[in-house]
Amino acid sequence: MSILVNKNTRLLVQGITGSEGLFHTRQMVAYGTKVVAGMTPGKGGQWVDDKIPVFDSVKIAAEATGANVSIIFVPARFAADSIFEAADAGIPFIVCITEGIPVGDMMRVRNYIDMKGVRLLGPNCPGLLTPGEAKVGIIPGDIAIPGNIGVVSRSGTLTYEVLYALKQKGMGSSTCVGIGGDPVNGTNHIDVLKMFENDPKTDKIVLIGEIGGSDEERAAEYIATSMTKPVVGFIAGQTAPPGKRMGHAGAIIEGGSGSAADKIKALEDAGVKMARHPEEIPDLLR
Amino acid sequence: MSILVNKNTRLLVQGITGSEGLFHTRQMVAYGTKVVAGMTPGKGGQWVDDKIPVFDSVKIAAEATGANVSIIFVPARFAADSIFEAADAGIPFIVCITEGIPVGDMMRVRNYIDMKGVRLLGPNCPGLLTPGEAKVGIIPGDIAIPGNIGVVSRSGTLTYEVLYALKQKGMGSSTCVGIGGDPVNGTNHIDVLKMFENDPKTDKIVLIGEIGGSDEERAAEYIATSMTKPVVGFIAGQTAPPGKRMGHAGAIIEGGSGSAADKIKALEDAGVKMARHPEEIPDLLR
Amino acid sequence: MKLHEYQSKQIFSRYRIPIPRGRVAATAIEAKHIAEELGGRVVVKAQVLVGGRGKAGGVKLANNPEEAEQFATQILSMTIKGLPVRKVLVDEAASIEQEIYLGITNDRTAKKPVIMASSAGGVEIEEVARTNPEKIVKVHINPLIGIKEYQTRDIASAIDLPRECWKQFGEILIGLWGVFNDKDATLAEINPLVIGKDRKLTALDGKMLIDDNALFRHPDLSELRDTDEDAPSEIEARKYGLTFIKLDGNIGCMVNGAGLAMASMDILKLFGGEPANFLDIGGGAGADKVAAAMRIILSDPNVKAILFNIFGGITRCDEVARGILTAMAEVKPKVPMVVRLVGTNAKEGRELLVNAKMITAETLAEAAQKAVAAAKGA
Amino acid sequence: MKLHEYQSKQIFSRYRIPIPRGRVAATAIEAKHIAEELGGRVVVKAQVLVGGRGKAGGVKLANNPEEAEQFATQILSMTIKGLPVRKVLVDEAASIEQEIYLGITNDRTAKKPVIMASSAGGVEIEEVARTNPEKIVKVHINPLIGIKEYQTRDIASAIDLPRECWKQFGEILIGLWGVFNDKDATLAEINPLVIGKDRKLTALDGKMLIDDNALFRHPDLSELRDTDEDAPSEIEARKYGLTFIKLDGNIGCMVNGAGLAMASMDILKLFGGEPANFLDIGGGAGADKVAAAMRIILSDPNVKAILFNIFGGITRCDEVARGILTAMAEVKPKVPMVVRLVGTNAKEGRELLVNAKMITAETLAEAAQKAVAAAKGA
Repeated sequence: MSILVNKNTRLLVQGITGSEGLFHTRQMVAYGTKVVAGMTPGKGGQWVDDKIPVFDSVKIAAEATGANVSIIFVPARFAADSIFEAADAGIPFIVCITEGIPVGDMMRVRNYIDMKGVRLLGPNCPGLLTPGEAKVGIIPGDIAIPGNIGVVSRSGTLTYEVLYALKQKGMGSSTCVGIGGDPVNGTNHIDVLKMFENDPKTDKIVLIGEIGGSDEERAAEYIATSMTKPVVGFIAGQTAPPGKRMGHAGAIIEGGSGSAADKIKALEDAGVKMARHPEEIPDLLR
Repeated sequence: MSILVNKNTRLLVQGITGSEGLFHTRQMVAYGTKVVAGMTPGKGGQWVDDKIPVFDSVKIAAEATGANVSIIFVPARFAADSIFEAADAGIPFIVCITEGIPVGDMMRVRNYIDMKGVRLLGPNCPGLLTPGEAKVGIIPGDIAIPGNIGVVSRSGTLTYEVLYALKQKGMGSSTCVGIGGDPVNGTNHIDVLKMFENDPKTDKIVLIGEIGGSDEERAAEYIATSMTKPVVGFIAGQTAPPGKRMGHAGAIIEGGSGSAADKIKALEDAGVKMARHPEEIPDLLR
Repeated sequence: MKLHEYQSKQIFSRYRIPIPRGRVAATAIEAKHIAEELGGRVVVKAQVLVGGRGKAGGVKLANNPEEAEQFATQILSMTIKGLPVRKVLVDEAASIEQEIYLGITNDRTAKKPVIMASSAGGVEIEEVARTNPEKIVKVHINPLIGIKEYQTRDIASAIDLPRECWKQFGEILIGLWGVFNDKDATLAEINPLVIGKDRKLTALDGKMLIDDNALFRHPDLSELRDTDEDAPSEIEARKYGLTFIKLDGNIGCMVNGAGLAMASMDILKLFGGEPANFLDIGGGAGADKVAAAMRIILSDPNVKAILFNIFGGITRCDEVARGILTAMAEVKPKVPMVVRLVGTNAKEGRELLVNAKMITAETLAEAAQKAVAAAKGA
Repeated sequence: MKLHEYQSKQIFSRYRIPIPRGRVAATAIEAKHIAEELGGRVVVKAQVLVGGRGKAGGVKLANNPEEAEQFATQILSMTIKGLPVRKVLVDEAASIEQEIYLGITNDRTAKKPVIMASSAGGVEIEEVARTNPEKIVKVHINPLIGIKEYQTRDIASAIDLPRECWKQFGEILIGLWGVFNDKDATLAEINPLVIGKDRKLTALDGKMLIDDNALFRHPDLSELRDTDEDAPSEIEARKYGLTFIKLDGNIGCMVNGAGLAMASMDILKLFGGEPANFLDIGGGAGADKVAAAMRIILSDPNVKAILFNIFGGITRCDEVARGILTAMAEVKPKVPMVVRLVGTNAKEGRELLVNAKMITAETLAEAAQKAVAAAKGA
């Protein structure tokens, strides 16, 4: 087992013929992910690497190939439309890598997909990786090995750093989920923690947060009240000055709350062992 | 028993201080309906006839009085907002009498309340009447007596004509529901037929339709496949010229379908006894 | 409310839908000037609010300004299906490679606006629906989120639009949705949407129906109402808030409620009569309104008898009776009148009419039979 | 992106939100002319993109045009929180009976825009939140259906607004929602919204933040960007698509990814160092971008050492190494540099840098410790 993606994942790539989409499609295929279809408007009928059929529409692609997960690599101004398209086509799980989607678009998207019961991961996220089974996103496949540690993170390369540190100590992960740093996204820490709590292959969990918002504080509450598995945490942004953006739109300290200190305290109070820097995480998991 | 409204109905009147709202509130109270609250923005704190408290907001009114049904008498340009307000306040059943609401407003309303699981009757309808228990709307109370006949109709005064004809022959009704003549409304014939089919107090049903749309055709299909109780029907508009509006926006013959002849045929094929004019209905029910 | 082609296209162009260069003219000489300005060949099109103007000769291709003037003279003197042509649109002639149908209307069953598109453009969509229903692509729009770009591509693909035109088509369709939604239209239609030899898309013809109930939000559109399309009696009725439709029979009808009004017409027919009109006085009509209604009915010389069927509810029968008396005093009708009053204050109403020499009836059937007999006897 | 008060209020007024009569001036003499035009007393307000201008003396009430000129002269020579005042807004003075706070922003937790209103207007909402949180009314807007009129009344009622003002308040709030939604704002705020002695509501001050990610939809707003608010190095960074924020420490940082960049700063601090900046080169940065980033870091004279922490993924370590070499050849840096390359093409990257006399590290902790030591030793 594992969560969200595995060997049975049949992946559709929206924006497959763009340079990013194509590069990562090849990486995912090389990893062993079943990429069954691609979609680029106006390019229907083409093939990618003579193996993956390209369609003009998600609906037609899903009907033709049985795709059950979609990943989105289209530019920000078209990304919300791509999520709507996938949701309307009946894709139950959508991963959006795209960075820089207007927050107003995401509000509409989120309220709509909630109504439809569709799960979205991201946007502005590295996707997810179930080592040895499926890589859906841009997390480098070779930095993680299969294991019993569930990883959930708001960050991209910081997550790689953690996976790499785990691998250096011979520790592997069940699934690694990058939820993305945008203020309005599809899946948050709590959603993933719940799935890990219920996943028999996951024994321990690493939670990586950032300043801004209150997702980690709410996760802390959930951990305190509803989780049995041990959690190790790290929060980035302790040295970030208040009121300045640190790249992610979500990482703004909002009126005193959302600070690294508050988040660390909330998680510690919930029994989470907090690392001072990413490379401390493996030791805390022992 | 009966459907939708009964002795336990606790009614809130939106637009209670307007002339129409006030007139019909008094009629409903005189009939015995439990009118527990009124709502007119800016008039909160007043009382109607020293008995019914008036509030500024549906939410506050519902919380204070336990209202479980709302009836709307506000002018057309404010009516959609009133439905949204009632739905957002958690009122599960809303009756909208108002005529002339833009169809675009109703599309948004309908798609929204469906998402929320709220039932709407109307707009542009006379409301409903469970004789002897509750009158929620403008159907004159004295033209119907309690009985075992469920009546569902798209029309207003035509319904009164039918109820009156039934009463003249000593026949009474369980509940009489006016679904209204607008092209986009909340409750249609099928919805009400289902409720009558499941209502132990209803033994026979009268269905009154009009030209336009395909609500009656769909009702016929439902009757043929899913109903055990006998249905008598009448369709108004056999002499209406194609393409002309007959007052109700819904009563337009749309490209050959929606004609009286088509509807009558569909209902007859479904085993419905069709009256040639309203006063024939009582005899067909024997 | 219907808009003229030129009005619809002006609105379209504000939503960045490409339309041909052109302007509207009320005289032939204006039409000539416009043709001169445009240069080259132009199309002169009658602006009337009925279909079938092409077959009636209301659309002509002119090779030069003189021809344009000549055709405009002809067309401006025409009457198409009873409507006088008061204006012509002079548009530059288009090069046409393919004609597409594109429209948005409301689907009452789905409770959503629906886009209809077809590669068989240039003919009426009802015609396509009859002959080639499989050629019509329908896609619903969720009114809570509006049209999505992907839907425009799905439609472009489904009607086999050349790929190089998808982007333009998408922009046009999103524009058309903007028109439909912002203007409270019940129909916004481009027919034909043409692909030119240069592969550019242009809305050659445009049609819009506006929801009358939403006109309070659109004072600018209300001003565009062309009353030509309605019979004078219908315009007069609208003034009083009455819904009146003139028909070809000889029994005038005054009823409260649309459904009951239709049922009353139907029963007249059932007993061998022919209604002269549909007339709904609405709920709660007072004496003034009733009197106006009666004057409108009596202005039709075909009317040989009148049936009043009033089921009192909000409407009070005594008020209706007072309106009848007022109107009778004024217009002194010579036709027999059958009156049936039931419901709120029916007794008082009947008492008021006791000296008015009207035929009374208890049931609807009786009233209808008496009216039919009266009309035949007259 | 922040808008100036006068820009925000101009947008508000297009949405029929009443604002005081007034205009913006770049010189004191212009300010005098505006005051003459307006007649009576005026308020001269510094237009700078920071809070607290009132306390800083950037807002003055002038009794006549001469005073307006005099205050404008003063204010236009001020620098508030490091920002020079380049323009003043000259508004007619208002009669104030009550001050209200009204704003719309995004609630990331609820995933919905939220209206905030308070009868305690005129002070910063953060201040109200700290001292009188119960005075702030919050109502969410469902972005699929937009604001509803009833919500404006619920809010008016909750902040105890006089009933005679509800209608005006509703129109203003619906206008503010229009502004917020149409302009992709992340904040649209009126503070104070004043009730005058005549019971009329006026937006006395206005503030808007626009979502940078949505500026592609708003070319008109993009043009309004005032770059004064940003340090020159941040403007330079934006040109190259880099996210750069200047800080007060002495160790320059170049990292790929915002989270990793923050973690790298944190670990420097943990080992006793102070970061000189936040710098995210983003994903897939090429040599050019890396070179630009390095130039920007080195333009800060405080920088005593640089830490490069690159975790290759989409970003290729050899590309980053090439960028470093390019920049070194150009600017010939004299500070020690610690480089850590992991992931995609790390080996190739390290090989490229072998002759560059850089300090290398395997782990992040090692890299941070070396950088701290280097900065202290320098």
